[in-house]
Amino acid sequence: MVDPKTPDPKTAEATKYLSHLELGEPDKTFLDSNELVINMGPQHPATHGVLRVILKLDGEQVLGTECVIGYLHRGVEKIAENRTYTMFNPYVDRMDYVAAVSNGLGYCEAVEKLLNIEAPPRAKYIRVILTELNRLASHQLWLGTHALDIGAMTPLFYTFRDREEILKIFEKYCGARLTTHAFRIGGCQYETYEGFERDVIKFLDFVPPKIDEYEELLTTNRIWLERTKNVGVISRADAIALGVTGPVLRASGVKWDLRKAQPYAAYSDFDFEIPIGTNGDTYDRYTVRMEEMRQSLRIIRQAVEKIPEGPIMAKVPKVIKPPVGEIYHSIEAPKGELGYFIVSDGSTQPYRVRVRPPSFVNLQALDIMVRGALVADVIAVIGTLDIVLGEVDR
Amino acid sequence: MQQIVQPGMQPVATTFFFYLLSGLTLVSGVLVITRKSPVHSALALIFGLLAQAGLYLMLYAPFVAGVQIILYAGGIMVLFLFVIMLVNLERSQKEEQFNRQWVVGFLAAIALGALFVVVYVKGKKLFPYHIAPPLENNNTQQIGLMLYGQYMFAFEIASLLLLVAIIGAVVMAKKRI
Amino acid sequence: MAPIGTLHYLVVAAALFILGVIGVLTRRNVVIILMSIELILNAVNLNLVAFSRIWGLHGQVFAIFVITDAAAEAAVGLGILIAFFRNKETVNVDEVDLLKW
Amino acid sequence: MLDYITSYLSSNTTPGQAGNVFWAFVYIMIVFGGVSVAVMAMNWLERKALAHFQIRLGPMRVGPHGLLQPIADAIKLMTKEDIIPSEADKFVFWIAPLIILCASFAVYIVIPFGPTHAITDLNIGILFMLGVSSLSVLGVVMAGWASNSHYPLIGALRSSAQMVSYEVAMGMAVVSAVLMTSLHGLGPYGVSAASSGTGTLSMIGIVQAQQEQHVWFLFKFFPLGFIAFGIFAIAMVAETNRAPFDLPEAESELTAGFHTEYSGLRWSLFMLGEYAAMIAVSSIAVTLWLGGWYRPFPNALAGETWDLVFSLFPGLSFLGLAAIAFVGVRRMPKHPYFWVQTIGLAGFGAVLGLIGLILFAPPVRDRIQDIFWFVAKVAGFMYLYIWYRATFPRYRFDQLMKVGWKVLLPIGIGVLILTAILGVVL
Repeated sequence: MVDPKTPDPKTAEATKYLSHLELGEPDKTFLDSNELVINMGPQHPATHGVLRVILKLDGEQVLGTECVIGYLHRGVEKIAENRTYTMFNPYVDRMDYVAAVSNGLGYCEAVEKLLNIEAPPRAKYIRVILTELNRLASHQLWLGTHALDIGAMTPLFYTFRDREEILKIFEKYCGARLTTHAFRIGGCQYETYEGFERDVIKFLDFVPPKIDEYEELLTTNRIWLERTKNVGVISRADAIALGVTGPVLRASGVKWDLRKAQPYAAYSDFDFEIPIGTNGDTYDRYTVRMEEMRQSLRIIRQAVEKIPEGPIMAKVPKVIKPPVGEIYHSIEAPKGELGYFIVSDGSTQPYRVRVRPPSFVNLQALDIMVRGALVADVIAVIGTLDIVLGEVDR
Repeated sequence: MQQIVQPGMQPVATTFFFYLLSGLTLVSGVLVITRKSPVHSALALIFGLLAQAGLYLMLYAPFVAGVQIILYAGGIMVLFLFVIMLVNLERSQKEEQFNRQWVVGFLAAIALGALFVVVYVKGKKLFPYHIAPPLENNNTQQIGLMLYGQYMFAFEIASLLLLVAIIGAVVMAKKRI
Repeated sequence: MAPIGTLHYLVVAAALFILGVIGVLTRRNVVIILMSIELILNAVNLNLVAFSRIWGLHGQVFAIFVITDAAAEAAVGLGILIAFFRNKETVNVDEVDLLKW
Repeated sequence: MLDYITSYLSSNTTPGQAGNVFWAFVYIMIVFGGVSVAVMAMNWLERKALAHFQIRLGPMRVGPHGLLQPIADAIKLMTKEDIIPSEADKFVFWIAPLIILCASFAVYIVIPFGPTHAITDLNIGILFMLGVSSLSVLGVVMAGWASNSHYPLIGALRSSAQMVSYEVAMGMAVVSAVLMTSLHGLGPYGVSAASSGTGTLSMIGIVQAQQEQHVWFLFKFFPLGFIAFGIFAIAMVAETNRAPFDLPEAESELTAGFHTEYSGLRWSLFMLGEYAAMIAVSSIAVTLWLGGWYRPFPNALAGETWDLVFSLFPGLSFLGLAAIAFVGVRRMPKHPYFWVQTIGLAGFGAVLGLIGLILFAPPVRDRIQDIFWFVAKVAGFMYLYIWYRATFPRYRFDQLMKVGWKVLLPIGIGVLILTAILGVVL
């Protein structure tokens, strides 16, 4: 939305919606800089991939933004129509590649729902452990890059050091580190390896002091506070209206977490808190995510302690042919609500798969969050939205 | 700790440096008024100002030279460059650079120059060659004493002038106050 | 070569002054006219400092006042220039014919 | 001719004051060569120290522990293609890095590494330093403008505003230190030792005033000197565009700010200028507040014995470095692949040790210790620069301006006024 004056009805409506942001009259000359339109990206160190943001600037002030996406479009949803349900499973890992486990979980559970089967409890527990570990890894990567965007270099290396431990566990479990393809429709393919629990417990003891270390560097740092407090504020109403989910929504004070709201996998068995913020600014999103890391640790500890014995795979037909019908299933991915809408025509291949990626929806909030802010805030807000372009573009 | 005696700085190769610096000053002056691009003009002016600071040093006026560098080259010229960057001057560079009356203006200036020449030729003996240079070591102190003593009132007026200039510049340049 | 005396400096200053005057009288670009005014002020400064070799430090003190003045002049002049440019989108001095901003 | 050369050796002034062009030239060469080496060392040290802050190793491949990395970098940058954007203003583009380089190197003319170890001692020393270092703004602005591109332009606008604003606060802090040269109040560590009523702007004069007053200006009129020093220490980071004030080249926002379009040798000139400026402003801070070339406690711990003890420090520190190098040699992997590196490191350690031993020789010892203490103090600041970079996030532009104008400047003016009042009253 570069020029809010275009009489396009859609834009007009959006402008009406955003009218409380008091967009100034575009000025006439270069001096008043309405001509300063900057392409931030697609090659830019701080757009987390190949996002292109067209910024309209008045000096340093942002008058408007437009996100140009699609540079990483691989047609994941279309590919699904030409693959069997099983064959499509690895593809979902490539969407949000920093939280591949969550993607797989969402897809597998959606197909399971379509098939009307349920994974055995042990599989569900393994799923919870791995997903929460992955949430931790995703948040750590977010923290490192976010801090780097704001100019603090060091947390990046700390978080990568600790994320490495998680990736090691993944590697030992399923052989892959990033795009894990950990789950199968109907459960898990692999039994936990010898010493899995020991490794996880060791990690659980290892990581809390490290989280304190990140917080020590940032939480009370004056510059960090100034850079994040009251930056990229999104109100509760706006957040709900834009369909924002995940930590971004919770930082605005909405206690909405699918793990509690519509428990999936084995989440109903665990006791954990949903951290929420109050102001909906970048700092709140930061604190919410930091707290979420700790809550994840809590969940993992409970899961490891309570993990039941038993099979890890439900009885799944050799050829997966779901009945005709459609299903929407969503999970709480690290970035927000990750939903799969699958239409089955009764054949071995889905008729249509539509993914509701949290990053894509959250990215919408960028414009409303940065209007009237400064260029540096755009960077901070892109960082705080925690987008992964693989997921935005699919 | 032995006390270090500070003799006045000895000038070195005065004649050479005088011609070098004054040549630089004049060449950059010519460049200032002939360049098309204001940035080039500003660059030339900066070099001229620095060369002139050198001339001040040769005239045993180190404080004025320092003020020249810090205020003129470091302050005023940055202001100029700042404005040149803000104001889009591409159009004006394509236009005619000299106004219609440039011949008249040039002649008038030359006439003024001729007047100077006459004055200098006639009054040559007013300016003796060898003057005992003022002691360089306490130049700054002396200027300071004069500024805060004899010229106290003028100094205050100057500060008032600067205040007025600040307000004036803000009023002029601000879009909406 | 003759030793460098006050007169040498005065000649340089005079030449600089003339250059400044030519710039003010012939150029159309306001920015360059302002720079030419700086040249003139500098010529004056050079004169003052050269004279201060003969008649004491008063010339140098005066030169400092002139520099102050130049700063004030540049600030206000450039302020006017910006205001003018905002209205007319030109820095051409020939087009400054509205007695308002 | 020989007389001309040797005549200076017996004098106790700087070559500039003695009017000795030959020695001035020699000093200029030494200082500029030394600064260039220091910049390279700083480059290596920054990468290593930053790496260890961030649990990495830093350069390890080029030479033992990456010791030859700066040289490899220099060769790489010099042989790299030099790109000038087609729409750029070529002349201004060409001259901008030179302006920055000249501005940051010209400052070294007046930096006193010792009572006679300066190229010259100007009457207006500190004014000259501030003025010349402020010229680098011009280079930044021109680089940004000449690139004819958006990011450099914004970077240039940012940095010109930033550098000009912080110069004001910096000036206030400097003036309060200069004021102290003439005010001989009884600081908590000082005794009144008035010799002259007026102060001085000369760098050597300022250091000597600290010695005469038996107090570093850091501790004079406690806490006023301390606050003024703090203001300067913050402003100098902003002035040199380093983290957390590195907005003009904020990588995550403006890719590289004003030097986005530069590459190869020209870009390396910017870096050289930046590091030289860092060393220069640190030298100002050391000169004004930390007693310049004087060793710690020149008055409290005076006497032959103490002089001897303190004069051993340069040699000892080099021997310490050599010892570290030899520990490194011992810890090198004992694999044949590493023997070149091991021998290289041992050689480096041997050179350091040799320098250390030379520094123990009495004639060298006496001459070198001024420079050693000065450099040691400056090195402390260099370490601070690295530390800041590893620790702090970056300020936003408006916050930066707010800090400069609404925090540092009022405090600076307040400190200045209080210093003047205290100086007169005490």
